[in-house]
Amino acid sequence: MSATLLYALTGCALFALGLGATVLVTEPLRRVLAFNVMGSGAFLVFVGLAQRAGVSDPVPQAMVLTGIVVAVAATALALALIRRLERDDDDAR
Amino acid sequence: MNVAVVFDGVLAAGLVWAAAGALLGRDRYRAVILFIVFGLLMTLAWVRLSAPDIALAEAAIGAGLTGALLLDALGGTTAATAGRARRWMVLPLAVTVAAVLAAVLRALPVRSGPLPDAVSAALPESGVTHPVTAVLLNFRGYDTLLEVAVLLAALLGVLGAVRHAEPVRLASAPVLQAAARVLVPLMMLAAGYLLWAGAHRPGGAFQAAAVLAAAAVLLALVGMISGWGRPSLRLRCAIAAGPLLFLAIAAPLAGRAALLVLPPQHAGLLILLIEAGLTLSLGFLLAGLFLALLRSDPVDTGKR
Amino acid sequence: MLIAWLIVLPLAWALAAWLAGARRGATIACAGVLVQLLLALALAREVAAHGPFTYAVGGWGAPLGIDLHVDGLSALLVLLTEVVALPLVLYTRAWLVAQEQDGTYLWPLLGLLLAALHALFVSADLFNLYVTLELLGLGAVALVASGGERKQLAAALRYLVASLVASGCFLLGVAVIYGIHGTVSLADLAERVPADPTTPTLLAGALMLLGLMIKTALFPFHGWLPAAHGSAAAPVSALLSALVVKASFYVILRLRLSVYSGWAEQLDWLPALLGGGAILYGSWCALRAERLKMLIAYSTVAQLGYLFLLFPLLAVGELALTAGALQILAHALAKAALFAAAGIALLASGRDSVAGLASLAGVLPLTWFAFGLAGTSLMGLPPSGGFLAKWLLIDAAIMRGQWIMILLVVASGLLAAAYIFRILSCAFRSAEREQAVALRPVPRTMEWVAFALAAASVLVGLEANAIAGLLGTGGAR
Amino acid sequence: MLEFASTALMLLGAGFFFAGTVGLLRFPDVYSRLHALTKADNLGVGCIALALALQADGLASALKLLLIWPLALLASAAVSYAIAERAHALGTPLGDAGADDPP
Repeated sequence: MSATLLYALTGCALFALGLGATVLVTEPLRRVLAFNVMGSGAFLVFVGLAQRAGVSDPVPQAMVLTGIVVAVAATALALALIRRLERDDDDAR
Repeated sequence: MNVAVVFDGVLAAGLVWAAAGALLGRDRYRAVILFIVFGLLMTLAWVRLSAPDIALAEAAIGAGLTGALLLDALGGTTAATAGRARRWMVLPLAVTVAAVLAAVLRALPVRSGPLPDAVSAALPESGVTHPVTAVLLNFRGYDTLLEVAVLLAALLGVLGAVRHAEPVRLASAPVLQAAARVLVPLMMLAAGYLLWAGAHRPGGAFQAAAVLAAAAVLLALVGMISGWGRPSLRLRCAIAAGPLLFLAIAAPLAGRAALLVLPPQHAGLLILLIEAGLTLSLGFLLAGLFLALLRSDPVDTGKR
Repeated sequence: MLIAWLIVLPLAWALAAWLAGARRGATIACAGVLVQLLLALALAREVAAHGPFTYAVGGWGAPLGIDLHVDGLSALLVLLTEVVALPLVLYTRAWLVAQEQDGTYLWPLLGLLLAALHALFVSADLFNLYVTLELLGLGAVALVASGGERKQLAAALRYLVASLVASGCFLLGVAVIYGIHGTVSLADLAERVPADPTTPTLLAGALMLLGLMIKTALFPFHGWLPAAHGSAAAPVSALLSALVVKASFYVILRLRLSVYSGWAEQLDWLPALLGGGAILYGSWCALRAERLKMLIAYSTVAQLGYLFLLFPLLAVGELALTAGALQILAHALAKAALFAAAGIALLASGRDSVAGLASLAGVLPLTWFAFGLAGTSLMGLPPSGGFLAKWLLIDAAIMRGQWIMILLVVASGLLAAAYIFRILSCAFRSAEREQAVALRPVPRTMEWVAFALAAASVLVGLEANAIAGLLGTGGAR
Repeated sequence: MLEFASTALMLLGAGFFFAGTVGLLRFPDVYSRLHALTKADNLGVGCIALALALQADGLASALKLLLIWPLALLASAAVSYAIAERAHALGTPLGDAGADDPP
C-alpha cells in the first residue's frame, strides 16, 4: 500500500464526504464548501491513482491544475448567487 | 522509512478531519476557517505526491483566493446554522460510498500508464523543459484555452448577478497600508518570477496570476483600491487581452496547419507570450471575482 | 480547419461583444452566428462527402494530445446548434428591446455557450469532455442568472449545485479510467475497454453515467430543470431546453457507442426504464402545471426521457441512431419554438399562467400557428420530424420485439397531445375575449422567429433522407 | 557540523512553536494570545528557516528560504494589528487580571 495509493483512498473518502454533504446539507454556504471538498477528493484520486507505481506523471497534474482553476470559478459564481439571494432577503425583511 | 508513512497517515487523517469539521460543524465561521486549514493540508498532500505545481496552485487559489471569497461571503450572511436533521445522514452515506470506491481501487494492479514516457519523449519539441507546463500549454493547450473560457463565463456570471452594487471602498487602515506598500511590490516580483520559472521549474501562468490577484485583494482590503461596480472599458480590455492573444496564437492562421500548433523552433517563445498574456489577464480576472463581490465593512454599518 | 474556426470564432466574438458593450454586442453576435452557420453547413457537406475524420489539436496525436473526431452525428448536431442559435439571436435582440433590458452579459455568455457546444460535439477526449461540460454548465447558469430576478437566481443556484455534483462524479469516473488504462482518448479506450469488463472499469462507467444523467435531468435527477428552464428568460430557456440539455445526452450516447459498446447490452434496460418514468412523470406534471413556461419545461423532462428509450434498440444499428438523431432535431426545434412563443405570450399579456393565454385568443395569429406547428412535432403527427422519429423507433422496437417500448412511444405521443391541447384550447375560448387585458405590442421579428423554428421542426421530417444520408456515412461505429 | 547545527536550530524552533501554542491555549484574552502567537511563532519560523537554509543545496535556494522569515514577520505583525484593532473596536474586554480600559 504505497503512500500515493493512501492519498488516492483519502481522496475517495473526501469525495464521498463532499458528495454526501452537497446533496444532504441544505445551507447554501456549506454546500459551496462541500463541492470544493468533493473536487479536491476527485483530484487526489486522479493523481494518487495515476502515480500509484511511484512514477510522477505530469499529465494528471496538468489536468488537476485545470480542475482547481475551474473549481474557483464555480465557487465565485456560487457565492455571487448566494450573496444576491441573501441581499434580497435583507431587503425583504 | 516509517517516519514518512506516519506523516502521510497523520496528514490523511488531518485532511478527513478538517473536511468533516468544515462540512458538518455547527458554526459557520469555524467551518470556513477549517476549510482554509483543509486547503493548506491539501497543499502539503500535493507536495507529498511530488506535484509542486498543484501545491502552488492549491495554496494560492484553493486555500488563498477561495478562502478570501468565503470569508468575505461570511461577513454579510446571517449566521443561520445548518439544519441538524439531515446532517447526521451525511456520514453513513459517505462511509458506504468511500468503502465501495476504496475497495475497488485497492484491487487495481500496481502499474504506471504510458503517458509519462510519451511526455518526456516529446518534451524537446514542446519548447519548455518543465513537463507539466509542456502538457498544460502545448500538448493539452486546448484544455487550457477552454479553461480560460470557463473563467470568463464565471466572471460574466458574477458581474451579471451582482451588477447593481455600486463600487465599495473599505475604510483605509494606515498601518495595514504600510504593510501592503511593502508586500505588494514583492508579490508582483514573485508573480514575475513564477511566470518566468514556469518554463523550466514548477510555476506558470495560473500560479502567477493567483499571486497578482492576491496582491489586488490585499490592496482592496486595506482600502487602497475600490471594489468593482461595472468594469470600465480599460479594465475589460485588460481582461480580454490575454485570452485574445491566446486565441490569436492558437487559431490556424498564417500557414499554421491546425489549431494550437506551436512550431518547435519558436514554441518556447510562443508559450512565454501566451503565459505572459494569461498572467496579466487572469490576474485581473481572479481579482475581479473577489472585487466584484466586495461588501462594505460590516462593523461600520453596525450590521454585526 | 473548419472545426478549428467553429471553436475559435465564438470565443473571439464573445470577447468582442463584451468589449463592445450591449448594443454593438448584438450585431457582433448576429454576424458571428451567421458565419458559424455557413461554417457548419460546409462541415456537414464535407463529412457527407468524405466521411468522418479525426483532427489532432496541436498536431500531437491521441494519447498525448487531444483529438477531435467529427462524424455524421457530431456534424449534424453542430449544424443543429447553429440552426437553432441564429433565429434565437434575432429573437433575443428584439426581446431585449421590448423588455428595455441591455444584454451586456447575455451576448458574451451566448458566445461562450456556443463554443462549448461545438467543442463538446466534436471532442474525442474524456477530460476535454469534462472541461466542455463545465463550461456549458457555468455558461448556462450564468445565462439563467443574468435576468436578475429573485426566482431566476434561486433556480440558477440550484442548477449550479446540481451541475457541479454531476461534474464531480464525471471527473472521478475519468480519474479512475485514467488510473486503470493510462489514457483518456476515446479512440484508445474504444480498443481497451470492451475487452476488459472488470469492476473498476464498470465503476468508472457508472460514475460517468450518473454525472451525465444528472446533467441531462433524467427522471430521478430532474429536480433542477423545471425551476431553471421555467423561470429563465424566454430565449435563454429556449436555448437551454433545445441544446444544452442534449449535449450531455450526446456524451452518454457517444460513450455507449464507442467505449462501453462491448458488454453494455445487459445494462441498456436501466436508461430505458428511467426514460419511461421520465415520460410518465414529466407529462403528468406538464398536465398539472399552472405556469406556461413550467408546462413547457416539464415537457422537456418528458421528451428527454423519450430519448433514453433508444438504448435497448441500439443493437439494431443505423435505424435506431437515425431515430434518435431525428428526435433530437425535432424536439430541439419544436421546444425552441414553444419557448419563443411563450415569451411572446408573456410579453403581450404580461401574465404567464396557462389560463392567461385565453386573453390572447384571436390575437397574434402567427404565434398561435407557431404553437400549433411545434405541438404537432412534439405529438408526432405526420409529416413532422417528431412523427418520423417515433415511426423509426417503433420499427426498431418491432424488430427487437420490445412491445412495452411501443406502448411507451405511443403513450408519450398521446400525453404530449394532452398538454399541448391545454395550450391550444385557450386560442378558441372567445368567451374570455371581452375582458382582454391591454395587450402590449410585440415586435414582428419575434413572431416570425417562433414560426420559423416551428416550421423547421416540421420540415425536419421531410428532409429525413438527407439527414439519414449524413448519419449513414458517419454513423458512429 | 552543519548537520548538528541545523538539527539544534530545528529543535529550538519546535520549542518556540510549542511555547506559542501553550500561550494560545492558556492566556485569558485576545490581546495576550496575540502576543504569544506573534512573538513565539515568529521566532520558531525564523529558527526553522535558518535550519533549512543551512542544509539548502545552493546559495540561491538558501536565500529564498531565508526570505520566508521577514515575510512571515511582516504578515503576522500586520494581521495581529488588524485583529487587535478590530477586537478593540468591538469592545472585547481585557482579561480579568488587566486593569480597566483607559477611557
